[in-house]
Amino acid sequence: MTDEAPAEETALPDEKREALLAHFSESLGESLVESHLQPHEDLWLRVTAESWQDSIRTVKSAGFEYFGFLSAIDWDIAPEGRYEDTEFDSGLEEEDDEPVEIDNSTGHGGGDSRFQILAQLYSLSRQVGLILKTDVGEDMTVETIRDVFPGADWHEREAHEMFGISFRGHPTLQPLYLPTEFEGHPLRKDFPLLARQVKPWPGVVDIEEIPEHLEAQLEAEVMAAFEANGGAS
Amino acid sequence: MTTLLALPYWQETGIKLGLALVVIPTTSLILVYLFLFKMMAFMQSRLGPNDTGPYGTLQLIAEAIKFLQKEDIHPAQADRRVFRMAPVVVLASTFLLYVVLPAGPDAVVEDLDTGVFYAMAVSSLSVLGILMAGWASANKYALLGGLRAAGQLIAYELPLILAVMGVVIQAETLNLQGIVEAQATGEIFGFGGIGNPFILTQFLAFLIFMIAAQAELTQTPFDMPVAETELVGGFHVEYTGFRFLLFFMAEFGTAFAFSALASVMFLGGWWIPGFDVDDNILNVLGPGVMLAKILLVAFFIFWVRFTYPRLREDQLQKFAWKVLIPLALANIVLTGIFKVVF
Amino acid sequence: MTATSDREQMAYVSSQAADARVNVELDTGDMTLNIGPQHPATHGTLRLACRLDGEQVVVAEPIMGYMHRGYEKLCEVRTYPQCTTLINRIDWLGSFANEVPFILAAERLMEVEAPPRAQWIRTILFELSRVANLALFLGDMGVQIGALTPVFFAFRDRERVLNQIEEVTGGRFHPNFDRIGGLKDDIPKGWVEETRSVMVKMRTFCDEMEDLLVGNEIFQARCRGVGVIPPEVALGYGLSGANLRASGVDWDLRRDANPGLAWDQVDWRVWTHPDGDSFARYWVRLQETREATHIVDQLLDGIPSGPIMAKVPRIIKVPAGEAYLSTENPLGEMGYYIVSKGDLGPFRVKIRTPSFNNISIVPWVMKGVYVPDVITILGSLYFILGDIDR
Amino acid sequence: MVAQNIFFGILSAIVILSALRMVTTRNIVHAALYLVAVLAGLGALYVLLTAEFVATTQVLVYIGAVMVLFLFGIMLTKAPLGNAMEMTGKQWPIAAGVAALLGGVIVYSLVNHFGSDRLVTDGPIYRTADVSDEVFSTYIVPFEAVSVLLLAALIGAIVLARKD
Repeated sequence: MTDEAPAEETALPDEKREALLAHFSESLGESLVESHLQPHEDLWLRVTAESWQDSIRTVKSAGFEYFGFLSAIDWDIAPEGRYEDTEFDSGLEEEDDEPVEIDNSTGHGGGDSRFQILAQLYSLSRQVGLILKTDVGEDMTVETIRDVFPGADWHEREAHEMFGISFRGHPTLQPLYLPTEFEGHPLRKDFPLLARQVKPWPGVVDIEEIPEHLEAQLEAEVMAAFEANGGAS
Repeated sequence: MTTLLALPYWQETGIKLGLALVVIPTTSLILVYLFLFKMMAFMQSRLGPNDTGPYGTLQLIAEAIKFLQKEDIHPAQADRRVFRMAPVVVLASTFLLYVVLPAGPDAVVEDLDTGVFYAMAVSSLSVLGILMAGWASANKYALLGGLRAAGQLIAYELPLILAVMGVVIQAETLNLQGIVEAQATGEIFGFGGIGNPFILTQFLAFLIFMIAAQAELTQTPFDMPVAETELVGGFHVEYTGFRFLLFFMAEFGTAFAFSALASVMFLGGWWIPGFDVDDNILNVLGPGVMLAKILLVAFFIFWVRFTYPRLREDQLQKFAWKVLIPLALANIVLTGIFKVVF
Repeated sequence: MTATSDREQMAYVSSQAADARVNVELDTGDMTLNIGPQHPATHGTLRLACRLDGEQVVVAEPIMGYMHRGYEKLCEVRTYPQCTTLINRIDWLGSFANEVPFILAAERLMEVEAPPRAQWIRTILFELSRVANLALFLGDMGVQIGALTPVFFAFRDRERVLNQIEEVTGGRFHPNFDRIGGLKDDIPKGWVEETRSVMVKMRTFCDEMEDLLVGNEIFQARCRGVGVIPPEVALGYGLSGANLRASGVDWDLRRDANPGLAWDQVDWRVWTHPDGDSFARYWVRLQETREATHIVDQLLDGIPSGPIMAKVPRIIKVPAGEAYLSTENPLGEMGYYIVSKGDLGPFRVKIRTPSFNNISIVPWVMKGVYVPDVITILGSLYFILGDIDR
Repeated sequence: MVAQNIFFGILSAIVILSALRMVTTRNIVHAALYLVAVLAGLGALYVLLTAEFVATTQVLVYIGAVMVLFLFGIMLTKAPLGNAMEMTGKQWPIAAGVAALLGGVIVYSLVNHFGSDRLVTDGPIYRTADVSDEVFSTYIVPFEAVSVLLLAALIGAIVLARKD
């Protein structure tokens, strides 16, 4: 039980993570491509794909011994799952011939490739977490970190079957969830969600914009309820 | 002993057989109803078995109908003949046990000279049926269960017999009626008011007998052969409907028989203090007294069953060979010494 | 999944089931035993392919995916509020606790904070689902090693906790009660007193379990020294929750990385056990259940007054960004890595479930143990299938 | 004595048929189970001869212990379901010859020795107590010798089975 008062999220500088960032920009050296610090929330470090395993080792030796998870992100333009004939989906079919367009401008730590691998580690002594990222190149291969963290074994298998990313040095990249004969990589953005194509998702209706003339009225209602609740104990 | 009625041999045998055929299912039903439905449901706060019909009496019928209407399934690769025979062999062992159980001075199917010895011998027959069931089911879990059962029953047969030896030495007879008589006419250091129930002088033997019986009956904490969470039900995993019911009846029938053996050997059987052993009244009262004693012993068997976790196979074997058998041997030696000295 | 792949999956499953039967010959050497996918001890559809030498395990390889529902993909085609419906079904025994980290992560991205009253009630419900979840474990562990009675007690007493959750949320298993910015509703009148009396009953239940199992020699003989996981191995595999703490690692996200819930407002302690065996895991969970009832008791005393919902727009659009947020769920660390592009729904959700990491240690820990110990270890690691397969 | 004769006939038929099936069946577990039937039938025959102690011992030792160990061993090592073709060896004519010879010798010696003697039905009945009295007085030396021999065998088995 810590006696710290709940930290005011934005006001105080996050000294703990800033010190970490400084430490790692030194120890990782050229491997560190980019970093992002969200005060009091998390620290992102993007390293080069070649130094992936070494970077993980370096970070581990700095006290980040607790393995959280490993996964991947596909930055391909998403069809957003609306397999319906809306204006949103009309542009989809032409995409086949064009080179894959990626947009990872919103991702923390930036990136240049469609696929990114990320791993989350904890330092128990510092009580702080850290997210490492790396770009996956055209060959769709990165080094395995199974030798550093045995727990990464299954996570890499999952990333392999779901995204088609290979992990160099991983002995058993068999599918974990999917049947052996399954073709395709379901978590890629271009993998169609067949059920959604057969039957449109009724939930789409829910998220339609509210007509403008009703918005003000609804807002007032919500506010009234909010005020009314405020008095209740 | 006086004979109550003088009947021709075949009539007497017929009556005895008919009685046995009625008594055996009834006794197992009594145990199932009383302990499995009532006591267990009460102890485990389960509502169902106390709620079906008046006082939950219809639960038994419901269960029986449920089992009888189920399809009799054979696994595709099973050895059919052996598969079908196995529950019958197990049940036959139970039936044979009942032959020597005395319920009164004359109320016994066959008063064998070597009653205890006979009981031990036929109780070991059930292993055969369990092995048959395990092998013929063509299922790895069943086979493992059968093998476990065999290993366990062989190991616990020994302490069981050795525990009985103490009683036999003290009673100077293998005859179950003789053992009852020995307890009724016996004295503890000169005091004969309550006879000499061997539970007092052979308490160690009683403990060993009860533990070994628990293992013979494959009840928790020795229920590895049928452990659901490990072997999914062990040797009877592939059995359904009536054949499963046979196993079930055999299990409870044998539990009843072992409780009866324990009450005959350690609690004085059908004898009530204050009565003469040859009293004809005991032929009428005896079965009731026996039943009360049997239910008392069975209560402990099932109480342990519902309360304890399960041992592991190697722990079970270690317990048998390193604890129970040396203790039983020590008991025999001690009994022998006392017998000679006093 | 499509109908074809469903059929394929079924064919695959049934071929594996046929495999469980004895083949033509059986050698004393090696034997393959499939524990699961339909096995009473795997409570769900986990399959352990074990190579046995006699009754000793040579290799045990968990095979799953029989229940994989693709939640990560499905979340990508739903709005944020719709996602919680799916998320409820990950660890179905502690459903409310599943919603919290997702909602908190979304709130973090939106820079919204729920009012204190909502945070307190969240914490109370979170701890109640912990009690409900762990109570079942406490009884179920008995069944795994052959004691039938504890599980019935567990079902009986868990019901009381579920009733309390139901009274607030309307759902016993899948409350779907947490909202971005607060909660759907306030607690009903009289609920605080009722919950307090339920917590007293749950402490009695914990005492019963202590008498029935922890103090039992056979239970100790079966669990002590079985499936020992040293702390460094536990950290490397990313074990979390009681499994980690039973290995002597003093780490609890409620204390060490509190995302703003009310845990730091009350007095409680983190339990650890140095042994790292099955017994230690049971013991730690027992203490945690008891501790959770104390936390609830204290929280009930000090629920602040105020609104239960922050001011959020009716149509929730989460600003672009990434956030990882995890909480200490009944099973361990449950976290959501949300990638948002400023749309109505998440762009990518990575669900870090505790059971996935906890079960990934199985091949390591099950080398050379006996078949009965496989069950003990599986039981003590405590997994929920939906939590592995997502 | 009619009932006894009828039962003797039935039991003998069961024993002989089971014995024949035991050597002709192609399934090793079935063979073992037929052997059980033979032994059980013999036990029943002992009962007919009012030798209940011998009968019980037969059941306890042969069926309860020896055959269970047999089956245990068979199932633990190699128990194919269905028939195995290599069950009958090439030497079966020789074995049959030996069996026939042995049977002939036994029958000859029995007939030669007892001829048409009949069992004395109203003579003294030897009970279990008499058997034990004999064993522990007249035959005490051979009994003890056999015990020591078995003990030696037991220790030998343990020594052989130990790996270290």
